[in-house]
Formats: sequence, C-alpha cells, structure tokens
Amino acid sequence: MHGVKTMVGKIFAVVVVLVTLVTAYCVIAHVWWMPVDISMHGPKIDNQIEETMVVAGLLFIAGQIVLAAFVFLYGGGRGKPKQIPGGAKPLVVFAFVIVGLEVLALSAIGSQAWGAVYFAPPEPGSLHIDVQAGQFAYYFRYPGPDGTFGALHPELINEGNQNFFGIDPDHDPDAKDDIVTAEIAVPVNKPILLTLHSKDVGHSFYVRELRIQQDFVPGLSLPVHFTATQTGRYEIVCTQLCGLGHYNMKAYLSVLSQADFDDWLKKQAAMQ
Amino acid sequence: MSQTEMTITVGHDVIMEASPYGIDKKKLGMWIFIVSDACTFGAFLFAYGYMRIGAPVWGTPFGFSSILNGLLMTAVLLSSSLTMLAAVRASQENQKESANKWLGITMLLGSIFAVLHLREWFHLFGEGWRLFSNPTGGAVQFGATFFSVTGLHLTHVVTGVIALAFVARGYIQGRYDQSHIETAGLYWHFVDLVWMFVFPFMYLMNAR
Amino acid sequence: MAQTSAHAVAHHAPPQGFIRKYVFSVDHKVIGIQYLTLSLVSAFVGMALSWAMRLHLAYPDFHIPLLGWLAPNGAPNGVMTPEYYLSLMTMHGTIMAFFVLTAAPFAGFGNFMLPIQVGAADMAFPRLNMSSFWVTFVGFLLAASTFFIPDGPPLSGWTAYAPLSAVGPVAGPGQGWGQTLWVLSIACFCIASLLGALNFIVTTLDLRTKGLTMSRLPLSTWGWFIDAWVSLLAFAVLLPCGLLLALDRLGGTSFFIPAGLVFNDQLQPHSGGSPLLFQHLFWFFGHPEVYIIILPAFGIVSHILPTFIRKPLVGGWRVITFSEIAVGMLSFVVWGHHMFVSGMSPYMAMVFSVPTLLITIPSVIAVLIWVFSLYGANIRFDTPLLYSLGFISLFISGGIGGFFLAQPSTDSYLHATSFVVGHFHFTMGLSAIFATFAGFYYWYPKMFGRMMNETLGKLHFWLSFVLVYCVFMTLQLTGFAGAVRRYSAFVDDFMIPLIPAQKFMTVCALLLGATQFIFLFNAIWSRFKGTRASDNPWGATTLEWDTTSPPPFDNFGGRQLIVHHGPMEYDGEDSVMQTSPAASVAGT
Amino acid sequence: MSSNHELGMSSYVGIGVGLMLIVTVEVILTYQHFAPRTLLFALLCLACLEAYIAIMYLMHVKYERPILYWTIFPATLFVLVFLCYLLPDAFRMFNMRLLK
Repeated sequence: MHGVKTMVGKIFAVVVVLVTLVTAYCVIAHVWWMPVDISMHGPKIDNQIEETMVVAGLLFIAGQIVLAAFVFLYGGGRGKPKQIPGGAKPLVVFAFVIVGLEVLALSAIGSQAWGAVYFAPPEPGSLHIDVQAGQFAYYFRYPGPDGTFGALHPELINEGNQNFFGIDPDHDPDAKDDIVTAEIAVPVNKPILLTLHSKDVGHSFYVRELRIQQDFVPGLSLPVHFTATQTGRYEIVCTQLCGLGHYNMKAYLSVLSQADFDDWLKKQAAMQ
Repeated sequence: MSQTEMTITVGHDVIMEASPYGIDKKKLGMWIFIVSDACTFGAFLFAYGYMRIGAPVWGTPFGFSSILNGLLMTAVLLSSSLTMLAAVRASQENQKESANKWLGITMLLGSIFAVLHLREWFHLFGEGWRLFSNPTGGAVQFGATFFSVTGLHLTHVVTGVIALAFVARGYIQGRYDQSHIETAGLYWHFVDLVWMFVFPFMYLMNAR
Repeated sequence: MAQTSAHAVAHHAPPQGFIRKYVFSVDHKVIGIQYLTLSLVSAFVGMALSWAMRLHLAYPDFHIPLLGWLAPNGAPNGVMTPEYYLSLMTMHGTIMAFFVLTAAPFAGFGNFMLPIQVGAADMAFPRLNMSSFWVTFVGFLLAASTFFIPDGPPLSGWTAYAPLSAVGPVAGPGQGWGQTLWVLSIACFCIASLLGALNFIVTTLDLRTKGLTMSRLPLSTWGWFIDAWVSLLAFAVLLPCGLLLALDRLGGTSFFIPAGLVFNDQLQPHSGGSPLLFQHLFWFFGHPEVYIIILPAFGIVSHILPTFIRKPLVGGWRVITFSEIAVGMLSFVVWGHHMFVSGMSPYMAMVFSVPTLLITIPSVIAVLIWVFSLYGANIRFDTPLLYSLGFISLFISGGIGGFFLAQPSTDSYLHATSFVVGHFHFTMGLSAIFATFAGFYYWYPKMFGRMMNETLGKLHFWLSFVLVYCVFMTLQLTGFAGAVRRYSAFVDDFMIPLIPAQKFMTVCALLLGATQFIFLFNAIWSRFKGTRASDNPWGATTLEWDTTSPPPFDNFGGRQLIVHHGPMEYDGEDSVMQTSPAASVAGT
Repeated sequence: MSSNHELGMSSYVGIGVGLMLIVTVEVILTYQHFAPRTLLFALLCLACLEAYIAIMYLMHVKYERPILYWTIFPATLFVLVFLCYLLPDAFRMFNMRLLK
C-alpha cells in the first residue's frame, strides 16, 4: 500500500519531466517558429524574443524539474518532516534579486526594440501610404504625383461605385490623383509610413514577417512606419475581432524593387 | 450599547463575542459599499474627463441662473446631511419622536433636492439638450455625460429617501434601533459627498 | 434589527419547507452549493461550446445535429457558419470566465467554507448573500437566453470591444438583442459580485471567533479575503463600463463610438466617442479579473498542501499571504498590457510594461513557496494533493508566457495569436480549474458527508493532466508561428500548415472533455454510494474539520470555539487542531 | 455609541456652514476667467478638502477606530489614482483625430 502511494509520486515526476522535455524540444527545434524577418527593426524584436525565451525557458525547466524532483523524493515518507535549510529568506531573495533584475534588464532592452518602432519618428522622405480597414477588407491609398491625399468624406463612402475611402475627386484637386488599391506594394529598402484608420469597427494590421501588429482604432489615424529589406509577397491579416468575416479578412503586401514598384504604381494609376 | 449591539447582531448571540474588528458589521458593510460605489462614480467622472479632453468643441450650457440653482441644491443637500446627523444624535439619546421628526425633515429635503434637480433637467430638455444631441452644435458628449452622471447621483438620492422611509418605519415599530439610523446616515452623507464632486465638475466646469 | 434578530432566530430553528431550505435559503452552505452547482452546469455548457468550436476548426464541414436544432440560422443542418463560431466563442469566454472561474473557487467554496473557517454561524449579511446568488443566476439566465433568440448570441468576444459591441445590429448578426442581453447579464454579475465581496470582507473582519487573529486565518480564507477586495474594486469599474455600453446601445449616446462610422454605406449618427476608453475601462476590470480568478486558487492550494505534505509551508502564513497581497495590488496597475497594440499611447505601454514584469516577483515567490515546501515532506498522494501539484505545474507553464506578453516589443508579434490563448488558459483557466478540483475532492466529504471515489479521482486527474498539456501547450507554441486567434477557419496561407496541429488539439480536447464525465459520475455516485466520511478524514487542522460532516445548520451546534493555533500545525503524523489547547508541534 | 459624542450639534452646524462657504468660493472662482486647467485644479483641490471634512466629521471617521480609516482610504485612493492612467489617450484622441 505504502509502495503504491510513493509510486504515484514517481509517476507524476516522470510525467512532468516528459512534458518539460517535449516542450523544450518543440521550442529549441523551432517546430513552430517565427518566419524569417524582412524588416529593418525586426532583428531587435527577434533578439528580444530569443532573450526572453532563454530567461523564461530556464525558469520553466528549473521550476518543473525541481517540482518533479521533490515529489519524486519525498513521497509518502514516514518520520518527522523537515523544512528547507534557511527557510523562506533565500527564496524571497532569489525572487527579488535574480528574477527582479532579470525582468528589469529585459524591460530595459525590450524598450529599445519597442522605441525603434514606436518612439522614433518616420524617416524624412518616407513613402506615405494611407490604409483603411473595413468589414472585411483593406484598402490602400497612394497620394499620387501631387504627394497629398484628398480629404475624407465618410458620407461619400460607397462600395457600389468603388469609392471606398469616401474621397471627392470631382471637387477636391488633392483627391483627383489619389491611387486606391486593394493590395499594397512597397519598394524594398525604402522607409514606408502607413497611416491606419478604420471605416467601421476595430481591425488590425498584422504582417508576421514585418514583426508589426497595430490595431485600427475607429476615429483615429495611427501612424506605423517600417522599412522592408527583402522582396516578396506577404500576407496581411486582421487580428482584431471585427465580425463574421474576421477569419477571412486579409490582403497582400508585395515588396518590390524600385523599378517594379514604379511600373506597378503606373498600372494601378491607369486603372483608376 | 455597542457591546450588546454587536453580540446580538452577529447572528449568534450566545457563542459570538464582540467583533474582533471593533466596528459594527452594519456600519462596516456600509463603508465597504461606499468604497466600491465611490470607485463607480470615479469611473463615471473619469469617462467624463476623457470625453471632454478628447472633444474639439465643448458646449458650456449653464447660465448663472443654473449655477444659482445648483448652489441652492447644494445647500439643500448639505442641510439634509445636518438634519440626518440630528436624527442620529436624537436616536442615540433614545428620543424617538425627535429622531423621527429629523428623519422626516431629511427625507423632505432629499425630495426637494430631487425636484430641483429634475427642474434643471427639464430646463435643459427645453433648450434641446438630450443624451445624444447638443443644440449648440458642440460635442454630443455633454448631454451623455451630464445626464448619466447626475442621473446616477439622482438615483442614489431617491433610493436614499426610500431607504430612510423604511428605516423610519422600522424605527417607529421598534424593529430597528439607532445603529440602523446611523448606517442609513452614512449612506446619506455619502450621497452628499458625491455631490461635492458632481457640482464643480458637472456644473461649474460647464458654466458660461 | 429585524433582519439580524430574524437570523438569530433562523439559526436556532432551521427553516422548514423545501423552498426556504434549498431554494431561497439564507444558509451560506446551501448558497455555496447553489453556486457550485451553477458553475458545474456552466462548466459543462462552456465545455460543450469548446467542443463544437474545436470540431469546426479541425473538420469545418462536420455535422453537429444538436447545433442545427439549436440554431437553424447559425448552423444550418448542423454545419457552423463563421459568425456562429464567433458567437459560440463569445459565450464560451463569458460563461467560463464569469460563471465558472469567478463563481466556483470564490463564491462557491468561499460561501461554504469561509464562515466555518472563521468560526461564524453564517455570513455577515445572509439575505444579501442569498440575493447575490439569485442575481448571479438571473445574469446566467440572461446570458443563456441569447442562444434562443432569433439572431443568436453576440459575436464580439467576451471582451466585447466597442464599437463592434456598441453600434447595434448593423455590426452583424447577434449584435442586436444578443449583445444587449449580454451587457445586462454582465451588469447583473457585477452587482452580484459586489454584494458577495462586501459580504466576504465584513464576515472575515467582523465575525472571526475568539482567538482567531488575522495571523491565524486559514490560507484559503486569506485567499478569499484578498480576492474579495480585488473584486470589490474591479467590478466597481466594470459596472460603469457596462452601463455606458448599455447607454450607447439603448440611449443613443456616443461614449465609445466615434464620428464617421460607415456600415453598408450608411453613415452612423454617432460622434465623439472613443473605442479606447471602452478598452481602458474594460481592462481596468479585466486584468484584476484574472487575479480574481486565480487568487482563490492560490488560497485553496496553500490550504490543501500542508494537510497532505504534513508540514507547514515554508515561511509560514506570512510570505505566501504577502505575495498574494502584492499580486492583488499590482494587478490594478498593469491592465495596459492587454492594449500594447491597441493604439494606446506607446509611452503608456512602457508605463504598464514595468509593473507587469514586476508582478512576476510575487508570483515567483508563491510558486517557490509551494515547491520548496515539498522539500523534506511526507507527501500523501490523495487526489486533492495531486490536483494541487497539477496546479503548480500548470501555473509555472502558463506564467512563463507572461514574460513575453508583458513586453510591448515581443507582444507586438505574439499579441492576438494562439500563444495568448494558451497562456491565459494555462494561468487563469486550467490552474483555477485544477485548484477547484482540488478543493472539490478535498471538501466534498465536508459538504456531503461522503468520500469521493479515490480510484476514479486519480484516473480523472491523470487523464486531465496529460491531455491538458497536449491541448494547451500545443496551442501556446503554435502561437510562435503566428497562428491568429478567433479565426473560425484557416484560409491564410501560413495557417494551413498548422492544420495537423489543430486536428491533434481537437482530438485531445474531445478526450479531455470526455474525461470530465468521469468526474461528474464520481461526484453524483459518491453523493449516494460513497463511503461515509468521518469529521476529519484528511487529518486537517482548520475549523471546518472541527465539526460534523456535513456541518449542522449553525455550523458548530452552538459550541463556543476558541482558537489557539495557526492553521498549519502539522508535523508528520501528528497535527494540532486550531481549537485544541495542546502545545504547538510545528511552532507556527 | 459613546464615540459619537466628540462633537456637539452646534459644531456640526458650523461644519455645514464651512462646507457651504467652500462651495461658494468654488462658484466665485468659476467666474474669475481662469484657464480651464487652473480652474479644474482649484476645484479639484477644494472638492477633495470638502470630501475630507465630510468623511472625517459628518461621517465621523475621525472618532472611529483608526483601523476603519486604514481600511477604506488606501483602497479607494489606489483605484481613483490609477484610473488616471487612462487619460493620456484622451489627448491622443484629440490630436490624432481622423476627421479634423
């Protein structure tokens, strides 16, 4: 009977260790992992995730292994139990000093990665693209030769006659040459400034390869800036629950060489 | 009084002794309620501040007459607090009649406050203010915040009057004692206290 | 006086008649069991919803006849539509977070055990207590009723972000009456929780029996007491949030709705509101909420561990309690980490990030206390202890995710991926559920006077423990690949490779759910056929074990209790009851 | 409760009059054409003063056991202070409005 009792503890220990090892393997072998980063600021974020993974991973493994070990060792003992030498003080000190310093260091380094994206102003001469999200599609707007966007008039929005932004080309000179597209293309290695605004509810702009996720807030126009470093075609998906079509709301980001980009933009302009 | 009071009210007269915390549970309960209610009002006022900071244009509808009306309401509510204190004091000295008299006066003042408040409301309705519209063309949030915050406060006042009526009835019938009146008094003072924030933020900050 | 004297009488003469005794009872024990029953029902409803969702995710055209009958529009002949998936997801979140995780460990066990553990005859305000249960019940009915109205439950998630939740039917099916009923249900739950918290605080402060100083409180009582404070303050802010949302929906106001919103080419008549304000008010409650859910679990586990390891926790009551208090306080200053990518000011992101990271310190202390208390112990592997150990392991696994989500830089990649879903299922979902199971197996003898079947209990534990890891660790790790949450189908190119993992999770989730029926059977069977429980079957020391199982109507049969010791007087085979005048054996 | 007799009714009336005076001062300040920010700050301070007097004397926390004071004040202030964290976004809402 007593043997059976301790057996339970040994099984528990084994299960916990197995779980820990499998989890560790999945992370170390990158069974599920981030796609290759294509942005200028991305490496900072990747490093931050790696560093955090080291800190967190060590704590995870240590915690589970110690738990397993104690359960394995001290199952169903008989005699007088004893307390850990030193009592709680070393534990508290460990938590405050080791963990505390770790997390503060993390936050110090991490804030630089964050600041690189959100504190730094967009570089001068960035290509400014206006992005509008609506149920359940993205639309993109290039300022055209005059470099200025036409004013928005929500009451003019009309899916029927393709006026997705509610611009007024007939009366508004700025809006005349605006180029509205359903996909976004950007030149490689050129700083890009997006202004995100929503037509109806909250949406989000998530490009895994760019390491950028930013919600659209109805009523606000939020800036996001990045520089793509690799040509290719990447998915933009909506990560903010926006209604029944949420799962299907996506667009594509094409990173093109400057020449290809210019051709593409011409084609789009011709289609307006 | 307090000792026996507690030994009885903790439900188990024989086995329970005076509260280790030393504060009658009804009073403590009311205080805890006040804490959470204060946070509720606080959140409402923060929403109002948020709306106001974010609004490009904010109508300020209150002429001096409305401010005077507000001042009068404040006076009424404050004096009702004092009469409430008088009721508590009388009940503690076991002068039932005067206690009931003061409770009656408090309820009367509370009702007067409510009437004045509604008069203010209907005055605003008359000018075309609604929960969702602003006749001066400014932010529609003024009506929304003003009517919701003062409405919440008015609900507290009315509830307070009704509660006082019940307490008075119980007190006359001898089912309730001074501790119930004191607890009701705490609530009444809290309603007064909230008004001390609602009046400057909702009226004075919106004076023409 | 009427109320109180009425109770005094009531205590001496238990009420007769079914209604007064079991339905509208003021007895905290009955109310506690009512709460537990309600959350048990809700748990199986919520689980059924997750089953339907998992099935739909892995096998999109799987026929679920019952759904077809329940929602002819939502699931025509049993195949779920995307919007109905979102409705089920919303209700799964709402029912689980509010009516299971908040109700069971806090209101359920708290109501039953707290007055007994402090040596009181009942809660401080028994009628308030009864009303808070029935208001909760009304809230539950309102939430459940959304399934049976034409346009079905809301689809805006349990967070109900405005303006999706505020503009009304134009935002999609379920955003009409469904969302309104949802808001009312939440408002009811707020009021009930506020009354309950008030009752818990006053009971703990005012009704403690002779000699039961705060330093001698059982650790579960500490958990509930701290938790009561957190919910008192947090729900006080959710209430206005819900009221303002209701005003936007019913009163035509624009608190959360900005100008120029266009649905189906129709300009909405609102202007000047801010969706961010809703998120702030919601998460000001929403983050403390996850600690409202986990703090009772902390308390229950800290209460159960010493009983089965036969020694006090390292650092006595102080260290664990102060870490719980620290967690409770910090939980109010970290809500912004739910909003790093929400368009909130990026500088505020830093302001919220630091306390979020610092909250790991008290959490780590708590975990270290539990783990290192096992050192040199005489562990008895009864089911309650197994569940407590499972809780510790799960809490470690989930807590680790916090490091990533507490930093805006890493969160900006992982936010709204299944990493988050896995993280909060581990920390607030499964940890709290495991602690609840621990408490259930532990207190069942006291509540019903019979032991639960040990073999079935162990079987239930092993299956649950392994399958939980299979489901949620996979869910958490797939987040690194950017698997986006709240998707009812995987049409994105990068999601398609994850479908095998999704199938695996679905199969495990179905098994995990099936496992819970072992528990249900055990609970019902043991109620009638279980072996009779002695007054103190676990050799525990706190007051609830110092009376009969189940306790008499006034809990102690009119005995005068005097407490001499702290709650953790264990030393191997010997232990000293809190009420026993004998000398201390553990020196606490 | 004996603890209620620290103050006589007359002094309560005095307190009431004092509070009324503060409110009058608030009204006078309102018409001094201060910048809204200044006025808000002044009104906030005066309102807090009133609240403090009301809590301490009308609700006579001053004459209760100090533990009551320590039970209610820190918690309430804690919440009300940290609610301020949501205000910076209001300025964001003002400056980054989509439709100017």
